[in-house]
Amino acid sequence: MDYDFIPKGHNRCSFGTFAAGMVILGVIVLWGFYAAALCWIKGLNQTNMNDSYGFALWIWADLAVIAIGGGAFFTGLLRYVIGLDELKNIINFAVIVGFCCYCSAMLILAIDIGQPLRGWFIFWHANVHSMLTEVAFCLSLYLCVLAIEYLPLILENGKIDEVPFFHNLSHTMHGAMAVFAATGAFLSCFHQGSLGGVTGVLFGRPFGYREGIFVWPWTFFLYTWSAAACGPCFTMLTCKITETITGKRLVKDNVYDLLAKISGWMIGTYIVAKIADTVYWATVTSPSMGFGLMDYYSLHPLHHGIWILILEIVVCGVVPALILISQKGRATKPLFNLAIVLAVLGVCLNRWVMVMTPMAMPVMTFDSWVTYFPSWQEIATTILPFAGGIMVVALSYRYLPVFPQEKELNSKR
Amino acid sequence: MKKETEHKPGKKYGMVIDLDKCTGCGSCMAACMAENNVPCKDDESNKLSSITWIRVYRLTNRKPFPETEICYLPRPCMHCGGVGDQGHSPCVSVCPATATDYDHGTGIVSQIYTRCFGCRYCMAACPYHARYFNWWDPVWPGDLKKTLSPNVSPRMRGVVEKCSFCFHRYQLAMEKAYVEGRRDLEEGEYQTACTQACPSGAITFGDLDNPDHAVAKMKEHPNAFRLLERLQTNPKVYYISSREWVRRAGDNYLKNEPTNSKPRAAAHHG
Amino acid sequence: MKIDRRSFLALGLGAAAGTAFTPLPWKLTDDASIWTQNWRWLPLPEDGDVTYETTACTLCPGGCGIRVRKVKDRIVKIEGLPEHPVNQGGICALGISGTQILYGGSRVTSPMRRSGDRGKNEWTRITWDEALAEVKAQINALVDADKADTIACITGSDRGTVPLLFKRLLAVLGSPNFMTTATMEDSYRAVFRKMHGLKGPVDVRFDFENTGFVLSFGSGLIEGWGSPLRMIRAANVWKANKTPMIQVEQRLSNTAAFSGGLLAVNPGTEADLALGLCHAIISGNLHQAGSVSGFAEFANLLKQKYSVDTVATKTGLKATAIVDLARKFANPASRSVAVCGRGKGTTAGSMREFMAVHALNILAGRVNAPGGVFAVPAPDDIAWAGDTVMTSAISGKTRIDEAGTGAYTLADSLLNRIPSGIVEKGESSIGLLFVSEANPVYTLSGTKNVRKAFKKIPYIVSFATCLDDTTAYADLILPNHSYLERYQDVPVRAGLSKPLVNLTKPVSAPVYDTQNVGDTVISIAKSLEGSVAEAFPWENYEDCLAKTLGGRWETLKEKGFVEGEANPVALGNVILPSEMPDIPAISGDGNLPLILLPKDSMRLWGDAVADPPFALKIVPDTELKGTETVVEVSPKTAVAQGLEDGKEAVLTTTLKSVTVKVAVSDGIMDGVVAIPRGLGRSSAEKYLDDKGVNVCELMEPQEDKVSGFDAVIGTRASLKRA
Amino acid sequence: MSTSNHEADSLAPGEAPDRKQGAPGGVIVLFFIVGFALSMAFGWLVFPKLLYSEKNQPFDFNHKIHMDLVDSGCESCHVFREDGTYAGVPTLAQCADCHQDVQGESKDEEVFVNEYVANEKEVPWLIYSRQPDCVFFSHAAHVKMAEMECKECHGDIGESESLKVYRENRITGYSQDIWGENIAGIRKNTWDGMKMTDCGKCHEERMGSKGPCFQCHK
Repeated sequence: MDYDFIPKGHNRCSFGTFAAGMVILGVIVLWGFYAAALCWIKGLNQTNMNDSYGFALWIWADLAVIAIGGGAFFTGLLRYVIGLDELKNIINFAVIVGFCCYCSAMLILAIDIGQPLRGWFIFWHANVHSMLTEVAFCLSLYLCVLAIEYLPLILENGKIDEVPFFHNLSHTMHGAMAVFAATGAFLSCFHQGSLGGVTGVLFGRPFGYREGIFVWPWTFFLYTWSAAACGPCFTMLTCKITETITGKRLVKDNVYDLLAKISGWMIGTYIVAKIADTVYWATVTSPSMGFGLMDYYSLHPLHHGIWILILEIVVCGVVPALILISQKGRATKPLFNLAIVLAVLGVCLNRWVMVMTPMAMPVMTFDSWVTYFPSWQEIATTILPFAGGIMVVALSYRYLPVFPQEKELNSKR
Repeated sequence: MKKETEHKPGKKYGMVIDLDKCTGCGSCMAACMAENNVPCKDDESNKLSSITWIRVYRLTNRKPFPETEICYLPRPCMHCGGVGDQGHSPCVSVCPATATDYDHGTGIVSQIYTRCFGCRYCMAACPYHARYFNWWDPVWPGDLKKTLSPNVSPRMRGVVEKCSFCFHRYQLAMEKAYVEGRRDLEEGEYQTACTQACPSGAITFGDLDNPDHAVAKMKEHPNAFRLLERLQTNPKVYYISSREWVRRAGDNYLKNEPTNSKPRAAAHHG
Repeated sequence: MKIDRRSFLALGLGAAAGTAFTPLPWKLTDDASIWTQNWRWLPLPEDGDVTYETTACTLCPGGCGIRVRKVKDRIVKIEGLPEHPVNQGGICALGISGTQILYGGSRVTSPMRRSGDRGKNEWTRITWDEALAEVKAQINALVDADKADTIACITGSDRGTVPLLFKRLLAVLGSPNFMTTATMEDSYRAVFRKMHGLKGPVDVRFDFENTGFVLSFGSGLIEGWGSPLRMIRAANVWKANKTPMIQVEQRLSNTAAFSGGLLAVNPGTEADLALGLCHAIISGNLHQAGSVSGFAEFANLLKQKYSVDTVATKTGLKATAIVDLARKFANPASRSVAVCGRGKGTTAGSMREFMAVHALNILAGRVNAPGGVFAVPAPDDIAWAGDTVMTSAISGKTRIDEAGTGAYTLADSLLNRIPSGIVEKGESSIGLLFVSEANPVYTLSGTKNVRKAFKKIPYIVSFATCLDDTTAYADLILPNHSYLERYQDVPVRAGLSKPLVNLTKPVSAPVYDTQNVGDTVISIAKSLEGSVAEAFPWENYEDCLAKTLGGRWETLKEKGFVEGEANPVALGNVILPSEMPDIPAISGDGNLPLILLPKDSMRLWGDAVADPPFALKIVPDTELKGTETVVEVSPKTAVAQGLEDGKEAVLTTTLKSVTVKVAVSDGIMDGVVAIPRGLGRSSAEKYLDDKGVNVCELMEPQEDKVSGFDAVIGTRASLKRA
Repeated sequence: MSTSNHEADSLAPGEAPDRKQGAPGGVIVLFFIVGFALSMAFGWLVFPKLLYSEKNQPFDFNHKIHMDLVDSGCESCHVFREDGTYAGVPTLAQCADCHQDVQGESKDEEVFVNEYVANEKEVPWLIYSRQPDCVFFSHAAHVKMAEMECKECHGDIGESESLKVYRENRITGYSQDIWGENIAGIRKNTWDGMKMTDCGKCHEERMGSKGPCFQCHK
């Protein structure tokens, strides 16, 4: 039925199967938009957020998707700026995943603010001292860059390509891709960093506050580094999932291996920096504000015990780093898969701990720690971008030549 | 036309709250709500979404009965000046839309509710929980609308609000002074609603820098302290308590640190 | 010319590009955000001339002066009156919330006739003429049936012209059944009668401003006992002067916390402690000599039953602590005073406790002494022609509550005896009931019985300003102006050191179709014609006020209050008891493991007036959470009963089982459950309606054998995990 | 950015095979221009008309006549209250001081006296310079302290002989005078607009800064 639109020489599932999947995802998306509409029309009272959890599920989801969407800028950087040519085989996919992640982030932000119609004040009445302003500017610019990077791929759809204007546009854009990739990397470094800064500058919140250099707290650099380290893991993870679902091999092992090796070293270096940061914070910064390390982890041991720190740094940091750095680890499929899953979990956990907890963590000695569970509206709107993302990836995979190696890898059979 | 270019040294309005006098009655909270058009929802027992610009906390010495002691501590906005009173208060610096700022003329952290778009970053920044989010549209059913004061604009849902040290009272006092050809206020001309209402007279309000104002002397009391001084937020609300455990509860200390330990002298962010 | 899709695409692109160069998108974006800044469903406070007017607050017996801030004709805020002797500018949360009573959703907006079952709050609006005609018919029917003496009236106070107008109406109709709700002041009066042989109206006053040592037996001195604002100021004077404050209580109430001198005794042993202190004083020969009869017998009683050691065991205190306290208390230089009346003093309490504490004051020479407790004559400055004739006409008649006769000579009014009387008899001895500024269905213990009894009363007329539990049982409501819309003289008791009369003024025009209750009573009387009408010779209530108050009327109108002087009553011979009444302070089933004690919260008002929204909003979540009362228990009790902080539990007494939430607190004795008073109201407005449980529903009343008042201070209970 | 070796890649720009005959480039450009022009016309000419609704004042008022009759200019009727606050538009009581009965021959005065004075009803004037509720504006600070003239913000309404039509923004409910008559927001005179930017501009010029939020917001 949609045969004309499917890239030539590629096998795709039947339109019926595809449409069924799309309908299921579409329903989830609609459910999400219904929840979002409730939030827009009735306000944030639809959530279970409160004055201790003003930063809650959404903000975490926001930071997490941006972190795991970091694969796009970092792979782009490696491919176009550093010149690792093998990565051209995964770069398209990285861009699509990144694009989905950033769209999700923007959507969640649009729901998360109390007065969405005034959202543009962040640009118009910008406060340059605020990390959030920096985030808003870089984030929206980078989303444009991602769109520009994604566009030529869309234009390569056989049907669209028939139009000479689009054909030419696509061609011209290809040429300029390195410039965009560089711009994207630059913007990403900044907004990933400023997202780290969001927590790091909160000098009223000892759990989140970090010292740093100039206007940037250490979290600024840690966030950029961790996104660069774990973003590609998410790209690989989603790629592996796509391979599983489609039952095809899409990217050659040497590409995975290269990206994983780089990720491994990135995670390794990141985790060393993170440990150094944690030690300095626990022994110098925090005590100067009157907090010992265990003060943070003993208030609510079940909810936020020291286990969370160990889980983040050791289990989801050191372990995947070691696996991915070692040749053997990368070569052993289950270990490799475990490592990329752990790395993704690690960066998400880091965002969770760094974004939600500083606000919920009592600072006044007589204040108390409360727990929070999101409302269905929050959950629905958080699932919405994931479902939407899967739709975009599926559509792209079906109709666009995303994987250059697909034909080769699958014609052997 | 007279140009207002002359810059006089700014004032630094602040509060001294004598916790030995506070009974925990909650008048300050009610007076504040009545003064500032703070609405009431059907259910306000969830204190995590209940707007009370000044909130009375109940502190205990955490000893078993009957050695237990309780101290009530009213907490308005601290109107932090930041290091050196340069206006680097935790919340002001983070607001992405410049919807809140530091008034160097009065030392008050001021805000525009209609500018705020509800990102709640300032709430995350404030360790005192002094900022409140309007999760709901305010409602005054029936004739309760008649209780609304025109001096303070009701806030819509989706924005953050907090104690303003009754700034509209400052504005009104200044208007009166202007019409009378003055530019300065007497101590009694500008007082907050909570100060006025307190049955114990536990709250004193005035210019912390003006030696003629009571607060200037009171803040030097040996038992005076501020909340979370070690964070270098530089609050403008001082507390006095004769009880050591209360003063210690005002800040965080490591196990063996003596009360009143200051932060290390390291250069602070910003 | 060939036109295809692409041409239209170009048209669209051109339009889009063109639009970007017009103000349209930018202006719309701006206007959309401005729209959010002026949402039309948000109320816009109207501006106007600002004026201040002074009046008095009547929401509690405290007698504070207030000033209202008006914008045009709206009252936007109530503040304390700086020049008023009671509060000197301060004001409590309830007082501030007065605007929400004036404009609140619980106001009765016109005369109403009941249209549904009692308690259901279903009403039909009627006119004033219809309403007054109905009252007239009811009265006439009883007069014709020679049952005029079954007309009864319940008011919140017996002071000032309005209660006296009611009293007069009853008297001229031939009914002695004028009743008021009993407070700790009535118990003090009973004590003066019992232990000093005083007759007639006598008031208690406390010279707190000159006190040097305060020993409080569970009185919530800063929670609202007496005059709340005066007490807070006095307590601050004590603190400034380092005056010791000893609070005998089972939990760290605001008073206990403020005093820093909590003395935790076992529940219900306060009287024993007082007697133990008496014993210590006598055995230490520290007592003040005076004209005392029955001293030897009293001393013997103490020796036999209340020796320091016995009391130490009973109360859980150390004997040395008791002796030490007694020594300090009895030291003449201490200028000490012992105070009782539980919580806010809105209940009468047990005579055993009042007598024991008063004996302590007597032994220490603290009665009618500077800084101590005084007996003063109640003001009798309201005198109307024919008073004596009417009084003597009804003096022979027996009151329904039997107050002042037989076994009940100490009390003037025993409202608490009415419900049990009606329920026992199975029929109402009251033919027609007036209720004004009182809420007996809510405030009397054993609510279930009270409701049953009120259902049996043939006709109830309520003069309420706001709907409440009692008004829900009325047949007719003749709504009163709120205190901000009416003139009324309000003599203040509340233990003030000087007599004080406040005047409320109509600082707001009537918001609804209501009428000053004074005017309503006068017009009822006038409608009855004959001798009844003649007894009310005034044109209207204002005329009555002007003529009654004489020279003070103008002063009151101008200044808002008049302060007087009162000389103490000569006490004559003191009669110390030879036997203490044996009334268990804790009612209920002894098999239940815990003791339930009501707590008078500083932010919850448990009397006739319910918490308006502001006051309710500041109630901590350790007293009310959602729609459930939160009870306070100690960590040990929680463990023993398997309870968890913040979780639900079932609270059971002999009367009722209710679901509550649990707050575990360090500030309470093991084995005790504290429950806030003031919740569980029905027919208030939506903010408070059906939230929590009324303490009175759980408490079995306990008639005091000496006074006849309800003596219950606590009840046995169990608290189990829900 | 695809790197797939699609066959189209081998084609040079512009050489794309024209499989279907479409409209010629000229037509497309023409359509683009038409679209552009139409939307320009709509945005600049029609949109402002749609945005505002027109409302008439209850009756007309001649400022000029009144100005000639009073001694202390605008402040004769637009008074400061004793507490220093500004009363704004005169109340009925103020006007009725003179206009208890009809004095002149104007129809508008007749309406005023017969409909409002006689019924003791305040005139529901539509106020051109009404600021939203969130704004605090101190006339005392500007007029008394800074000695600014009314005209500087209000223009020459004091010399007008009749009241102009009141235009209300349908979305915001603001008077058109806040944004200014020029839809693009261009100002020629100081009184051409009363938006926050207008206040801010003047404050920056004369005070050195816009001032803190609370200076103008409540």
